Amino acid sequence: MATMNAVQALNLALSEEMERDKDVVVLGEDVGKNGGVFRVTEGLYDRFGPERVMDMPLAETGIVGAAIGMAFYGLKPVVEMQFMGFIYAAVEHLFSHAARIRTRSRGRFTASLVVRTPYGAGVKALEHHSESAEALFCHMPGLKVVVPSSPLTAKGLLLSAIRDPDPVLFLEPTRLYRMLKEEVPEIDYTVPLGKARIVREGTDVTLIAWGSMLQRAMKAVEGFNTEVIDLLTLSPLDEETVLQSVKKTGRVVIVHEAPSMCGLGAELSALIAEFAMLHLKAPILRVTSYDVVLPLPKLEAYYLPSIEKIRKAIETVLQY
Amino acid sequence: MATMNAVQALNLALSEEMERDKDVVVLGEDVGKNGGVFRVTEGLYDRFGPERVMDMPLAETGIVGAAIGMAFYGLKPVVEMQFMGFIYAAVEHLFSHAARIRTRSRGRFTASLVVRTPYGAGVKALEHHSESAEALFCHMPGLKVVVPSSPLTAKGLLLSAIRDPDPVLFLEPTRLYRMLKEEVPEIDYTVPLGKARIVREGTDVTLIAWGSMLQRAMKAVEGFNTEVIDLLTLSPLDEETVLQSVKKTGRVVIVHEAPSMCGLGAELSALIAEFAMLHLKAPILRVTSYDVVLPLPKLEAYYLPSIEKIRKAIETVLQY
Amino acid sequence: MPEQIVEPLIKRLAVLDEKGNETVTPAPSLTDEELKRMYELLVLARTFDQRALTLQREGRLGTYPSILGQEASQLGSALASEKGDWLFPSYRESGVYIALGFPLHMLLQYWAGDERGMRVPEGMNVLPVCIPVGTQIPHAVGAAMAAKYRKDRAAAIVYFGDGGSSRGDFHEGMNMAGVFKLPVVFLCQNNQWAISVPRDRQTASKTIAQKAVAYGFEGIQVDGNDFLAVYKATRDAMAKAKEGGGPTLIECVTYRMSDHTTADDASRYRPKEETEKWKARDPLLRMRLYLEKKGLWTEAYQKDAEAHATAMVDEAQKNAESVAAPDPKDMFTYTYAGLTQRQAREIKDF
Amino acid sequence: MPEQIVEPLIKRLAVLDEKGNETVTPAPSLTDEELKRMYELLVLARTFDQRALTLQREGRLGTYPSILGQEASQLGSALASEKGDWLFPSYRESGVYIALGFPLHMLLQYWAGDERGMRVPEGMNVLPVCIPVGTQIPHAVGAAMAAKYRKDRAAAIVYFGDGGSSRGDFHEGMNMAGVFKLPVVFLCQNNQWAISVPRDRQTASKTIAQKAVAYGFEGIQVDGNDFLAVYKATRDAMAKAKEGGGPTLIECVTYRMSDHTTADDASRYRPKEETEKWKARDPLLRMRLYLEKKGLWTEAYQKDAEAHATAMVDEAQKNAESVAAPDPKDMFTYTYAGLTQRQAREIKDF
Ligand SMILES: Cc1ncc(C[n+]2csc(CCOP(=O)(O)OP(=O)(O)O)c2C)c(N)n1
Ligand SMILES: Cc1ncc(C[n+]2csc(CCOP(=O)(O)OP(=O)(O)O)c2C)c(N)n1
Ligand SMILES: [Mg+2]
Ligand SMILES: [Mg+2]
Repeated sequence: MATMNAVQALNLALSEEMERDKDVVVLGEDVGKNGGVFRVTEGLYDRFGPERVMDMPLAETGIVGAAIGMAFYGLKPVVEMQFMGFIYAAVEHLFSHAARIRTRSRGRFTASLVVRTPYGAGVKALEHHSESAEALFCHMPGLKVVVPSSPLTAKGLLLSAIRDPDPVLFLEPTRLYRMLKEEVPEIDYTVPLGKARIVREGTDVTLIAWGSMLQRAMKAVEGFNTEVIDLLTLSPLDEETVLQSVKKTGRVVIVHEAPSMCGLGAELSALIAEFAMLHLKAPILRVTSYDVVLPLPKLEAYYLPSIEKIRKAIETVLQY
Repeated sequence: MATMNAVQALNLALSEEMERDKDVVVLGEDVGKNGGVFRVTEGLYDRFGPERVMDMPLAETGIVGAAIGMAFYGLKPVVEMQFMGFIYAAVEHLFSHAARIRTRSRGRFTASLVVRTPYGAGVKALEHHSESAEALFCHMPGLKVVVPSSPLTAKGLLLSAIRDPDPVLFLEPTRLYRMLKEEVPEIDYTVPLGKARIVREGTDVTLIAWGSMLQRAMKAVEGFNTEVIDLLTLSPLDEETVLQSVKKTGRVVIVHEAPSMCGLGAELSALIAEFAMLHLKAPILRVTSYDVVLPLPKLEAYYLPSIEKIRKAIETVLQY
Repeated sequence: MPEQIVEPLIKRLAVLDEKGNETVTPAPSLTDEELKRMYELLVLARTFDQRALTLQREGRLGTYPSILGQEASQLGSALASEKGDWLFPSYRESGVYIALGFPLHMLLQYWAGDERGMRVPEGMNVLPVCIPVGTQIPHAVGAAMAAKYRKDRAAAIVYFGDGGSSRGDFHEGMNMAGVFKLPVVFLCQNNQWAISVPRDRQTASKTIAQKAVAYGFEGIQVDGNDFLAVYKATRDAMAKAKEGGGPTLIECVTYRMSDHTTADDASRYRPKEETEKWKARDPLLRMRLYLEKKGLWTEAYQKDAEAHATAMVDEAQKNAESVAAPDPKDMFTYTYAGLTQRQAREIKDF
Repeated sequence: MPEQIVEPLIKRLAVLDEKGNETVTPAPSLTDEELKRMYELLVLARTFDQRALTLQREGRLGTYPSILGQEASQLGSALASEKGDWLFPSYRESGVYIALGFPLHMLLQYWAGDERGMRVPEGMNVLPVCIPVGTQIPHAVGAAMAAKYRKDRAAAIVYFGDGGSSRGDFHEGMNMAGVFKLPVVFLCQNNQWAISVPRDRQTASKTIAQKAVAYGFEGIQVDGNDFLAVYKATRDAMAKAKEGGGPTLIECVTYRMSDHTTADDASRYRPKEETEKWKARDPLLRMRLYLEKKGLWTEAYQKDAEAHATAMVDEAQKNAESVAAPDPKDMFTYTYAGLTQRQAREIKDF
């Protein structure tokens, strides 16, 4: 067991799985000799060669489109999208093909592939390098969306994602890449898709977060008797875990980095407002970024949900 | 005043506005001689010539990208996207540029343009011809999303959309194109963006719908004392109108054609669960299509929210 | 006085002239039996296509895109594929499915709005109908990458139209195929129209074939109404692909004789004379004249071929129309490999 | 024996050799004063660029992409534009902004993470930095359509890299420009690398210039480290564009002397010798040798030019660093023309 950060844990998952399964191939921009701009694919090119670790021309539509074709053929492509801000060019292939080929062919063809991408703000990056657009992909039936929140979950979820028969969008919180270190077993373990985890038990409030916001949420709940749910898989949602917790606590705070309007927080709130309404003691609060275009670094700190704002939301629901 | 259907009303809006404002140009696939596959641009090519009614090569990314460039220059492009299922290739230009150029340039450049597209199922069409993906665009700050529900609102909203300083996605319910006829004034009137309308007053339940589902909702409420809100603009939301109604009725049913997961219904529910919770008498119900890949015509009728399902939801909330 | 550095050449291939005579290019070596089988498939494709139009008019199919006039491009290329090859059709490729022996009743079932028609039989490497124009191109490129990675002796053919060549997918896919020297054949049916947009408003290049110059591999123009030319060009390109020679772009110059689909009315935008002119270039007629010259065609043979085709299509129609209605639960079954928690709740409605 | 039907030719243009001597192509007609002004702008661009790198290392700027080695391509082309023309840069175009007289302190402000740096002065038709590779291409095409529609005597220039040529945006934009014969110049700075991906893994075509063949207009390759060649090619292409002669693709063959950006380490993937080799082709050196031969350059002149450039950049830095912090409310002010109901609630946090 070694202590490692998320970049190392993801790298380990990839190299272990490539060792185990010859069908797994990696493709993207700068994933070869350069090892990816965040070094998640470091060393894979030397170890597995250019046929399995493919530097592609700069063309996100085509990269994801080609990965889909590979998956039709029977390979298990793992695409690296350099930043989530550049995934928009690939939305058509993800929505119209990856998500639908199983339906279209009644199961004869599938698109078992993973698109990995760093996401989220807070690293003082250029425009388009800080997107948190998970809700868009959660709205499309046929896609799965997964977000680890630590090195341990990163490795276990990536292995599950690669082995999953459906297309998975795998979001890696940029801010956490090197922030936390954790013991990560160098054995084959998985964290199952579709299962949320309760990171902290509590009885007064249910706080729901994921990925980039989990650390902040954990700091914010200090001193409160708050249950914290780390979703891990955003779509399909683990509704049972959420509803069970809310029925216990009766109060809900949802934290995410995307703007509130039509974010995943809205879905969680709606789910609760339909199926746990009678257990609620307070309004359901969302703590999100503002409903504005993502600012450049000088204003970034004002944009993101702060620990203080999360604490205030908890205090507010506790007043009921 | 003439009686006309939505296609005619939209056509009238376009030709009137092109007459008034030389900066308005129309571009898209088959919008010229063919007058658009639904004939919304019929006659414009003959009247205004190929310089203003431009048949473009088959390239949705480039069409919307070019429209953005025209808007930078000072024109007011109105793009016809042939079906909403083909807009995904243009998502990057809408999200990364149309929505952000005002922020990026601190107001020096803007993207005042309209992308019109038929949307919605129920016309027994081919795959990808029945999308209802409005929620995706509502999640992106900087874009506006507008949906008429009748010939009268179609004309008035389209005129507002063209004159709006921000980029507007204008969704035309395919099913309603020729279904309803209405008196539509041949004068310059507008329906303001950002304002919902109460189509029917009531005291027991607030039913929220838009576009393609409004007619069905209106049939479903017969015999109930239900208030019906037609959103008209989906983003930015007219939160005041929604909250005011809910505070009066205490019960909510939201109807939409998209799948439930992260649909706009979730946002409405979350809005209410945060700001009108204490007035609620019942869980907030969403009546939506199922969370599955859109089926082909043979199963389409099972997919869409039926009048009966809407009625059942009303009855359910009335039980509280 | 700038220096000249690149001088690519684009060629046009034809085997038969409009009267079915061999031109300078020798015909591909095919036995009499093979030639007759191929001609019979052309007849079958046309019979099927005409039936589909009839069924649509009777309200028994949904929107349908006719292949009339494009049979040689479709069957000539698809018949040049071998078992193990992968085919990526667009939506106007009934002829490709028919060439591969795809069950005819399933084709009808699909166009009647039933996904089960596109459950491609195991072992047949053809993808379902792809509606978003051009998007199938990168898929074929990916499959070719996979074939190369697995060292399979297989190549991919991808079908698209003149309109499809305008999409970014075409560019990105072609470019990747060039960079990786992939076993893939890009088969453009330039049928002169993309709904109402004529070929010269789609691109200013003199040919579609010359677009291959941008990607460093060969592009060739072929008379797309000449079955033998299409067959030869595709067979050669597929062989080259499998030998590691990389991709080829084949432009089949052909014509969409019908409306775009049954939902379209071409008389709104297309001069009638143009269509008339192309009638003389009918691909079935040309093949028939060729067979006749070779002593392989008689009136009786034609009648037989037509009767056989009609019987097959009758049978297909009967089978398609007697299939039980799909189960609404299928919507849930095929969205993911398993049901989600939400779907498990929703499916109870049925 | 297929028939040959298309024979496009791609040419390469150079005015000066590496020693600053005129080659066969005559130099564009520029007065001595103009030549000196242009050289001084090259010096300014390099001074600015080096300062930006220093500031970044000191933590006073964010990620910054150096233009070292590409100054001739950027300034040579931008200086060939006229008032009323529209320019569409990517993210690596400090030289373009500088050529147009964009306020230097605003450039620094932008790269320090402040949107206000990209509030382009009124009357200056240059777009803000565009980060998503290639996406600026259709924008330029749209602007050219607008110029044509308005009958303005204006053309657009759009900048992108070898990497950018792989994107669908390039294809769709080029194709539309060809179809509508638009007044737009596509200026590709082929600097041999797209981060770590070398030019020959980006596309298999021998040149980027030949990609114009796919769209029916002219493509030309230019020595991108030869200021006069770039200037001449762009000026001619812009003139042609305004005369209604349609678009041109110009490939400037140049080299990215630095890391991709300050966040990159090129030693991980790029042979040192390659960079060394290109040092001899420094675009400023070449222009200097040319001026020297014309008797326009002296050591003292060089010192003056550098001192003047340094003073301007000092001033810019001072101005940039003394600007007050942006108001968080700006986030709301510029998302839409007006506040939404939700924003009106949210902005109360400030
Ligand atoms: C991405 C996309 N945009 C628009 C359409 C609507 N549409 C269907 S076919 C067609 C024209 C296609 O022309 P072409 O590629 O030449 O193929 P053809 O129909 O001639 O076979 C259009 C615009 C579509 N299916 N997909
Ligand atoms: C659409 C998109 N994909 C990926 C990136 C990340 N990225 C930034 S620059 C770059 C390489 C660009 O190479 P090239 O076009 O040759 O321009 P250069 O950097 O050499 O000037 C990449 C991959 C991006 N900015 N946009
Ligand atoms: Mg066509
Ligand atoms: Mg480059």
